[in-house]
Parts: sequence; C-alpha cells; structure tokens
Amino acid sequence: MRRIGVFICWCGTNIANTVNIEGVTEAAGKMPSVIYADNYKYMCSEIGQSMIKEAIIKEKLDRVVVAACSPRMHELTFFKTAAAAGLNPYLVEIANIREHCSWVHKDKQEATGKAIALIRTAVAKAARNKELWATQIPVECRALVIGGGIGGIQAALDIADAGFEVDLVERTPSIGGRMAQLDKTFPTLDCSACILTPKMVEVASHHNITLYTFSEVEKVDGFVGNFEATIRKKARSIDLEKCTGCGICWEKCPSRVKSEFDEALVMRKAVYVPFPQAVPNVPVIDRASCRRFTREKCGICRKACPAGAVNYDQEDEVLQKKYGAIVVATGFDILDLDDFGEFSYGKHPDVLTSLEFERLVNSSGPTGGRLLRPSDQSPPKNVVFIQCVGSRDKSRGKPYCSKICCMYSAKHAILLREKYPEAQAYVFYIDIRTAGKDFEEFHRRAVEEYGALYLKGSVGKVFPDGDKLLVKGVDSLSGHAVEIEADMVVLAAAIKAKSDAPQLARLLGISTDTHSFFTEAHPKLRPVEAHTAGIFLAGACQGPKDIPETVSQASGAAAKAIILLSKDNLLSNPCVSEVNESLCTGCLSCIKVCPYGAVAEKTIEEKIHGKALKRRVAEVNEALCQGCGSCTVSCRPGAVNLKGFTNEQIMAEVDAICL
Amino acid sequence: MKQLSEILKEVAFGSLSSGEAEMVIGWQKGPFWWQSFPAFITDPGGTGSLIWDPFSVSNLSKYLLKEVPEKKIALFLKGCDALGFNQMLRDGRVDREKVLLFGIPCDGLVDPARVEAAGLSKGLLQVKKEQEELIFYYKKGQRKAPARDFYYAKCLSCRYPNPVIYDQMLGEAVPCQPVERFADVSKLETTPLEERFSYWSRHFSRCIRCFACRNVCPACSCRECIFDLAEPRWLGKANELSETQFYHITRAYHVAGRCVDCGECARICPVGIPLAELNRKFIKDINELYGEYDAGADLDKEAPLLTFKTDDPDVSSGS
Amino acid sequence: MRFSYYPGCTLKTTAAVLENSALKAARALGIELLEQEEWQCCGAVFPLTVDEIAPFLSSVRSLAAAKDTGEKLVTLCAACHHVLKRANHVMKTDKDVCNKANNYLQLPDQYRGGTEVIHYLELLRDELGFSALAQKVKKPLTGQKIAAFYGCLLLRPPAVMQFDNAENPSIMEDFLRTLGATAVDYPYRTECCGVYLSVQNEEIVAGMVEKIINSALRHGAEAIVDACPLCHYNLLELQQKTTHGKLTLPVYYFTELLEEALGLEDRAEEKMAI
Amino acid sequence: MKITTQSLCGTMVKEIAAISGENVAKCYQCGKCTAACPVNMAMDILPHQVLRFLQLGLVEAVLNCNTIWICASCFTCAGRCPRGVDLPGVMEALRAILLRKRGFSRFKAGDMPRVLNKGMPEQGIVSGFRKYTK
Repeated sequence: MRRIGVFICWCGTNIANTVNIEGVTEAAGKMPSVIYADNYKYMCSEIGQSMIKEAIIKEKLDRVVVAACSPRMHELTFFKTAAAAGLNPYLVEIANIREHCSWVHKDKQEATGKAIALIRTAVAKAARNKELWATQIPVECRALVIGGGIGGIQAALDIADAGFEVDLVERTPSIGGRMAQLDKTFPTLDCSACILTPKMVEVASHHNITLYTFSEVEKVDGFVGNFEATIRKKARSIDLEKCTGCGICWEKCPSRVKSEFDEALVMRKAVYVPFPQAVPNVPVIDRASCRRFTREKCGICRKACPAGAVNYDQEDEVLQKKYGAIVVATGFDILDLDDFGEFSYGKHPDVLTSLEFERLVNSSGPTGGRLLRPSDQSPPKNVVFIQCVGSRDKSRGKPYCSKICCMYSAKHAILLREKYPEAQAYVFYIDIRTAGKDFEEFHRRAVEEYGALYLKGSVGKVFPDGDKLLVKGVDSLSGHAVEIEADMVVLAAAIKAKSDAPQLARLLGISTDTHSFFTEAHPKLRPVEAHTAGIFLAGACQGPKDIPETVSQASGAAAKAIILLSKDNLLSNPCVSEVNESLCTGCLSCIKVCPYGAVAEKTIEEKIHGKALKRRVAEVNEALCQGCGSCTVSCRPGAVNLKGFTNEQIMAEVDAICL
Repeated sequence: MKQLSEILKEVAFGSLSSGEAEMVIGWQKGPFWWQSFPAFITDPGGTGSLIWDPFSVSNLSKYLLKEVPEKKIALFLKGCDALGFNQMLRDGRVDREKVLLFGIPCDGLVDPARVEAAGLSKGLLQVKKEQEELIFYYKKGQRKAPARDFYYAKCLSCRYPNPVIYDQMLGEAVPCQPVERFADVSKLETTPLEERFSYWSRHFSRCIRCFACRNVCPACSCRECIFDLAEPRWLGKANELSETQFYHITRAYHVAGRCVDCGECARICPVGIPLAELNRKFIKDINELYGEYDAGADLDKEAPLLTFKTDDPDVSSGS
Repeated sequence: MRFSYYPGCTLKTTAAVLENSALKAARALGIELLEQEEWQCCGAVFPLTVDEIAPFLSSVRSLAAAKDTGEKLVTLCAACHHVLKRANHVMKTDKDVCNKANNYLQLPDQYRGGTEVIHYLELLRDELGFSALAQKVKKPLTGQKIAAFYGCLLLRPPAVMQFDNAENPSIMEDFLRTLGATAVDYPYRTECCGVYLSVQNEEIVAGMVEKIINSALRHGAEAIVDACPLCHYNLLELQQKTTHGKLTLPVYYFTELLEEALGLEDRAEEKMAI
Repeated sequence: MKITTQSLCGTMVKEIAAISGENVAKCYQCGKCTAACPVNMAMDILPHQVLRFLQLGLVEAVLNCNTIWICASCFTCAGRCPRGVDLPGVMEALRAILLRKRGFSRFKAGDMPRVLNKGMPEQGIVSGFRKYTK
C-alpha cells in the first residue's frame, strides 16, 4: 500500500475562484492510497513547500501529488521540495488544475468535478511512479560554428573569447558572408567592409579559433556535449602555407566565369579570391571551370606562381572532430524571380535585385562604386525601387515579411542621391516597416533630406522601351495609376532559407518550418536554441534578420554554448525510453520513427527450447533519447517504455479518468 | 506435364533426403473432403502424404515462429502466403537464410461453404481441380462445375496469385484477374455513422475472444501479444462489448500498414466477423493518404506508417 | 495519335480559318482529332460566380463524353479551352459543385474531373513534340520576323491553366522557331487585347490594340500570330480602325503559319499585300 | 463618412461574399491589381479601391461605378495578387447583383444587329451577352 499525499494549491484566486478547494481536498483524501490531503493559498511559496516537506517526513509519504499550475511552471520547484525531504523527485506528480481547469472553465461545479478527476488521474499515476536517477555525461569542451557570415563570426569570437576552442566551418573560399557583399549598413551608413574586416581578421588570428574555409560539414553524430562531426576540407589546389596572396595566378588565368560574390554582374577567373579583403587571402582553383581540370590542358598558374603554391594534385581532406556544442549560422538566399516575369528581371539588364544594386554601389564592386547601368554603363537618373517582390506574397512567393527590405531600400535611395545629386529615387511600397532603433528616423531622412518619392502601391509591369524601362504602377493614396520612365529598376526580392537548409537540418537532427528556416525551441523563451539539445541558431537561417539582430542572436547563441561548455558534466534527463528485451520482437519500427537517432539494433543471445539462439532487439541510447515517446507508440508489443511515462502509468491515468 | 501435387512431393523428398532441410511444412489430407491440414514432416519417407488441392488454404509460414530450426525448414508458399512471409521478414521475425521456399502459383481456393450452399456436399468424397473446373466425386459418379464459382471471396480479389518471393517456383505462373476489393468498404463508408457503429457492434458482439484472427495473422507476430500481458492489462477479462471492440480496433491498428490483405482473419473467424473489411478500410485510407502501398509486395519500398522524415515540414509551435 | 476534339461555335463560323487550317495540319501530322458528337456551346466565358451550377453544365457534358472515350480532349479556341479547363478544375477540386452537377446531369457514370483538357498548342508541344514537328516542316518560314500574341485566356489564372510561365511564356515562340521563323520578343505579348469590351466600348479596346501593335512593330515584327478568335478580331479590325484602314501588321492564326510551313497552303498573297 | 458595425457586415456584403466565394478581408491594399489592370484608365473607381470600398461596407458606391462593366475578366490582377484574391470573381458578383436583382441590362436585343454587322465573332457576342445581361 502506497502512502500518497495530495497538496492542492489555490493559486491565490486563480484556482480558488473557480474550483471548490475544500470539496476537492475532501475528495482527494478519499482516493485510494491517499493518506494525506491538504491545501494552501500558494503551494509554490516557502510556506507551501514547507508544508509538503513536513508532511513527507511526518506522514512518511512515499508519493506526492501537487494539484496546481502547469508542470512547465513549477514541476522543478516541487521536485526540489521533495528531494529536500529525502524523496526521489520522480515520485512527485503534478495535476494541472489551473491551465487545464480553472483558467478554461467558468462553471464552479463542473470545474470542481474536473479538478477532482485530474487529481484522481495523477494519484493513479503517482502510485506507479518509480524512483529515477539522472546520470552524468561528460562534455567535450569545444564548439563547432557552421557558417562564416557575420553571425558565425560573432558567435565564434564570443565563444573563443570565453576561453573555449572553436572550429568555424565556411563553405565558400572566404568568411564574410552576405555582409561582405554590402556597401553601407543602415541606419548609420557605416561602411560594411570597414566594420566587418577587423572581425574577419580577428577570427583568423584568434588563438582559440581554427578556421576551415572551402569546407563543409558532412555528418554529425552524437548528442549534446558529445557531438562528432565529419568535416570535408575541399581541395583548394593551393597550398595555404606557401601562398603569399600576390595575385599573379589569377592575373594570368585564362578561364573566366561569373562571379558569385558580385552576383554574376562580372566575371572572375577560375583561380580566384572572391573579394580583396577575403580571409584567408588565399585563392582557390574552381575545378569545375579550370582548364587544367576540364580539358587537361593549361597549367599557367602553376608556372606563374613565384611561391610554388599551386598544387593540382591536392585532395579533399576529411576530418573527424568532437564538439560539445554546435552553432548554426548558415544565412539566407534570395528568392528566385522566375515566377515574377512582369518585372522583366533577367530579360533586361537594368532590372536588378537589391543585392546586385548593392554590388553596383560598392567601391569594390564591378563599377568601382560608380553605379552605372549594366546595359550601357551610363549613370541612371531615375531609379525605381520595388518593395515586397515575393515577400508577403502567399501566391507566388513567401507569405512572410523579409524584414530588411524597407530599410535597405531607404539606404539605396540615400546612396543614389549621394552618388548623383540629380538622380531621383522612386520607392513603391505596401507598408513601411521601420521597427528598429533609429530606423524610422533613417527612413524619414531618405524622404525629407534625400528627396526619395515614396509611392504606396505596387508595380503592375515593367515594359522595356528602348533604353528606358516604362514602369506602370499605382499610387493608391492619390488613387491614380502612374507611369514612370526609369533608367533602372531595383527589386527587393524576398529572403528565403538556403535551398539546402533541409539537408543540413536532417544532418543535425534539428527541425525546419514550412519555409525551411530552422525552428527555435520556443519562439519567445528559447529563441536561440534548436529543438535538439546542444545545437544553437544564429542569424537569418532561423528567419529574416538584419545585422544588429543577427549579431545579438549570435552572441545569445554563443552565451548558451558557453554555458554548456563551461560544465564538466551534464545531467541526463532520466525520462528516457527503455526496451524490455523479452517482449521486443525485433521489428525495429522504433528505429524508423525516432527523430533523434537514439534507437539502435543489437543482437542478444538467449536460450529457447534448450538451444542458444541469437536474436535482434532494439536498444535505446539514453544520452541521445529526448523522451519524445515516438518509439513507444510505434511499439506494438509494448516493449518500449518511456520511463516516467510508462504504458502502465498512462493506462492507469486513462482508467482513472474513464472508469 | 506433371501434376503440381506430384512435383510438391518430389521437392519435399529431395530437400529432406539431401539434408538441405530438416523439416518440410506442407499440407496433408484430413478425413473429410474439405480438410487439408498443415503437415510437419522430418522423414523423407513421410513426404508421400503431402498434397496440394483446392483446400490447401492455411498459410504455413506462420509456423516458422514456433519452430526453432538448426537447419533449414522447407515450406510451400502461395501468392498470399508469400506476402505474409515477406512481412514477417520485414518485421525481423523469420530468418531468410533458414528457410527454403517453394512457390506455388494459385488462382484461387475453394470455400467449402459455397460447395455446401450449392447443394453439392451430400455424399461428397473428394474434390479435384482440373483446369478451370472442379470435379466432385461421389460414391456413384461425379459432377463438374466452374471452379471460380466456388472460390473464397478473398481469392476473387487476389492481386498476387504468384508468389513474390521463393527459392524455387513450382508450376507455371497463373494470370491475375482481380475484382475490385474496396467495394464493400466504399459502400460502408457512405452509410451514416450510427449505422456503421451498430453494424460493427452487431458483429463484435458475437466475438468469443478465441483470438484465432490474431493467431492466424502473418502481421501479428509479436513474441507476446499485448492482450496476453498481465501488466498492464490492456483487455479486461469480463466479456464487455466495449472491451471486445477495443480489442478488434487495436488489432486493426496494430496491423495497419502491415496487413497483406490475405483475408485469413475473416476466413478463420468461427463466428463470421468480417475483419478483413476493417483491415481494408485502413489499407484504402493509407493508399489515399500516402500513395499506393502493398504490404509484403516490395521489401525495398518504405512503409508509410513507419517513416520519419526530418524534411517533412513541421508546423511551427506558434505562440 | 487519337484525341477527342471540341471545336466550339466560333470555329464553325467566323473563325473557320482557324479550324480548317488546324484540322488540315493535324491530318498531315498524323494526328486524329475526333470531333465530339453533340457538343454544346461552352458558354464563351467561365462563370465566376460560385453560387450557381447551371453555367458549368454544358462543359461538364463534353468533359464527361470525352472521359467515356478515354481520350484527352483537345481544344483550339482559346475561350473554349479556358472554360473547359477551368470547369474541369472545379469538378476535380470542389466536391460540392461536383456533386450538384452530377445530381443534375444524371450521367450514366459520375464525372469527377477525370478528363485531361489540352490545347492544340500543348498537343504539338507535349504529345507530338516540337522536335518531331520540326522534321515535318517542308517550307520553313526562314527570315520571317513574327510576334506571338498570347492574350489572357490561355495563360490566366496561372494556377488553374498551367499552360506555361504566365508572365514569361515561351510556347508560341518555341512554336514559331520550330517552323523556322524568327520569334520577336516584345513586352505586350501577354497583355489583354480588350476581349468582349469591343462589343460596347470599342474605343477602349482600340487603345489597347494600338499599344500591342506598336510595341510589336517597334521590336521589328512583320506579322503577329494569335490563338483566339476574339484576339484575332480585335487585333485585326480595331487595328484597321485606329490606322484608318491601313493594316500595318498582318494578323494570323498560329495554325495558318503551321499549314504554310507544312507545305499545305500558302498564306493568301492578297492578305500579305494588305 | 460614418462607419458602423451594421455597415461593415450588411446583408449585401455577405451576398457578395456568397456569390463570389471570396473574402475581401484578404486584400491588404497593395494596389497590384490596379497597377496590373490594362483598362484602369477607363475606370472611375480603381480595382484596389473597389476592394477597399467593400472592406468598408460601401456596397452601393461600387454598384454604381463603371469599373465593374469595364473589367474585362482578363485575370491579370488575380494572377499577380500576392494575397490570392479573386478580384474578377468579386467584379462578377457585383455585376450579378445588378443583373439578377435589379433588372439591369447593359446589352439589349436591339444591340445585336449592330454587333453582328461588324463581323464580331460569336465568342465575343456570347461573352458580352453573358457579362452584360441576365
């Protein structure tokens, strides 16, 4: 016979106003195995907790049920209370009579009945609760940061400054990411490169950071505190140690391909450094376009290199490394505009995306910052900026707001006037969103000081007309359809998740939303953590973000990683699945449904009819298991049980409600 | 051309006498015309009693769960049996290396009830099948009738008359001419909810909890069925209709996505509960929701209810 | 290759040229188009109201009849194509309308959108294939600069019509290039010609046609082709109206060019002379 | 102008929703429809304003405008609308109310010979007839 104590909380008036506390206490006292029932105004307070402790000791309680608010709120509080009185915390059960009862019901009599049923359920389960013990898992004190844009850079620097080793893996030949492509940054008009480059250099020189550029994470195994990653360092074909970055190789290289960094507005060579401030400032040979590799001829760069750094035989290097925490900062892409033919993007060279415009105004860009029309290299006089191209568009684009376009378009309008005082910017917008520090002021400056004409409305179609672009739109405030003869049209194309984000999510065992952005563990309270423990998110890979927001989130993610790495050991959650081998039939359905890869196959030997037989069964890795319970519902013979939520306990709860 | 039943005896004899198999599971005739029982033969001399006739309906592979072989067990598989065998293979309940499979093409088996209903059973001694016809033997004389008229309903909708897995195929493949198998389910789906509930309640109220439906099922291959567990006790001992319903619905859920539609549960039921209809409703739903899937037909194809994909878009948790 | 074929009223009268040339070309290409028996007028416009089913019914009859033959249903007139394709989409996706239509029509078999409706151009592109068509060209239209005019009905609404990229289509240009002609790209090729507004507001349509014709001319077109009798009427008649009788840009049905390239008939010389 | 709960959800507003199957609240007034409309120059109320008036419950204003008769159902707006609003359907609903309930007819039998004489194709005549007459 168990000795169960039930403690009913009033939660001030939150519960007491809707639930008859005295009635519930009396009913609880009569439930099977309940030998003690009491109530108090605030069970979570010092006095309330003392009541529980005293009763555990005095009444020799071996199980405790607290009927109060959601376990999310105070389960840990009452676990500690029980532990302080010498009771294993997992012998405590919470009946949620606030969120599940008093807050959602009005009728006192009915709510009281429901509260009693919820307590009866908790009592039935508590009677079957067993002592559970957390185990200790050692932590590998090193972090992996995936993505070398401003988010990854910031996270890496913060973790490294805290004294932990960091490996920063970047897919392209240089770190810097999108921010390196930008000219100025809003709302201060700082030169993007000027504030980014020092950070890039700091990453390269930091004694705690190992930089892997032109590298990709191929595989991640393990779990929080003990990840094991496989990193492929793609062959650069250039010896990092020998190269001095003199530039002779790319001067001499005869192959030309479109530059990714310059948004394909100009050509680069097959051996190249993506941009002058690249870190490391060492070229790579793009084997897909290099004549040496495509046609087995050429070899000019090797001949020309004074340092003998060119090595065509270099091979990919595959590394296995262990990490305690992972920060994902893989950034974003721009929406493909194939479905938006009305803007003539791709059909007319003077219709650009904002990122292309950014390159054209950038002093390190294709026009040396002079901003010339791609069609005829002339300065544009009338530039039409179109907002929300694919953003807030559930039909052809993305339903969400891309968040940064309002601000960068205001910036572009300002930069246009600064380059050409005679030029006129027109901005078609649906709504202006400037909810950031100094953002609204910046936008107003674009209008009032820089004379940008904002038109609330959309553009129906851009008609290329000779060397002009006839823009047909509407100014909805005046109620007139308008036509503007433009020299250049700039489209604020929507931000989207990286096209391979779902693959990375699968590799890491984290989840994505319907738009393939990585999902955070809680939209408000855990915004920098992924659902999988030990993996943190920074920047636009989690949703559209500007630079200040990305940097803040990166520092937040870094802080979370530091908290994790600064522990020698982690306490495991004891509510994990276990396999009853005698019931397990070895169908391994549990392996297929486990989102965390926590179940594996193993072979056991047993005697049947006097013969030793080998048989396959499932086995749970307790460190990987997150206690989601998917395996238990897939298990037909009921061989897999989630500790703390066993089939037996849940059946007892169902019976307590139904019978 | 040799009769299939002769070939069957030969291969059984061969595999036992060569030592390739230590046991052959086949069928042998019982005292009555409609009885063809499973036979477990370890002595090559005993293979003469093996038969293949229109009543060899039992799926022999289910016995593999009970027999723990040291050497191989040889057994005979019809098309439907092969699907069941494959499903047991997928569930990890049989060892492919430990079985020798002889495939038998089968265009249908005879339902004794139909013979009886046609008034042909009185004084009947033996039934043989020749081409498309059945020959009914009596003390005096014989009668003939088209075989298809006497087939089990489940055979008429069979889509896999030829085994999809075997080591050796006995006889020529037979053509497949299935009738629509979801007609009954579709009809039931259109009846009002209360009517459907009373339809099933009526059937389940007859259940005597013999668990034959479970025991015969190739998808029910657990070492210990949850309904046999003492703790937790999923099924109360008292004969309550609601509990019986719970058993049948749980059984259907447990075989969902794994049921090979062999129809054995319904055939074996001593009180005539149309259990296959319940299974087919699940099959139909799965086909509609996840695309066509035939359990047991293709081991490489992903099972729809046992696939977790991290690239499935999750619905974000909201606020 | 055998298909059910739905002509529509206009093809039997004012747009007989379109049908005759299309059928002739089909025969030459070995495509069998079986005209549906007892077809009825599609209604010319797709009913945009969702509270009545009567306007759908004649389309559903034709769709159901095609399903009985098991063949794809080929259309030629852009309006008929639009109406049949959309009606079919409704039958496929709107259970309520579908049930009502079936109840009303009392067809021997329920119709639930099983027929595939394809336009003659889609037939050439997807069933025959432009490369196969190219091999049958006997008299390539080499050197002829021709502007394609798509109009609205084949392209929009894109989600239902699924004809081509609605904002940047290429099927007609690909068709022209297959025949050996030079396809002229111009920004007005997917604009609206004014459709039935010419019944009452001719001046509006004239203005729209003028923009289309001028744009095509400025981009070097020597002729314009279309696939819709009403586009054809507007482009031809209202062009003449704005230019006071002088036709600056000849207008053809795409099938007329097909017929010529297959060596079946020359475009009437006098027509060129206008 | 006074806006009240009654005017916002009047029976006419509901009727338009029922006939068109469209929810005008989906529109966020970006103006894409107007910007895309090839006949906007001939309209007295612009397409996005039609939706705005309906959002405000001002049904009579849009029933009395020429816009609904100028709309050519070319579907350019619907094809580009970021919210997926079927504006041609709304226009048709407004026409339907006038044609069905108020005995309105823009195309009369007497107009027929004039149109026929022009060589107008049947497709055009039937279309016009269907759009302008009950």
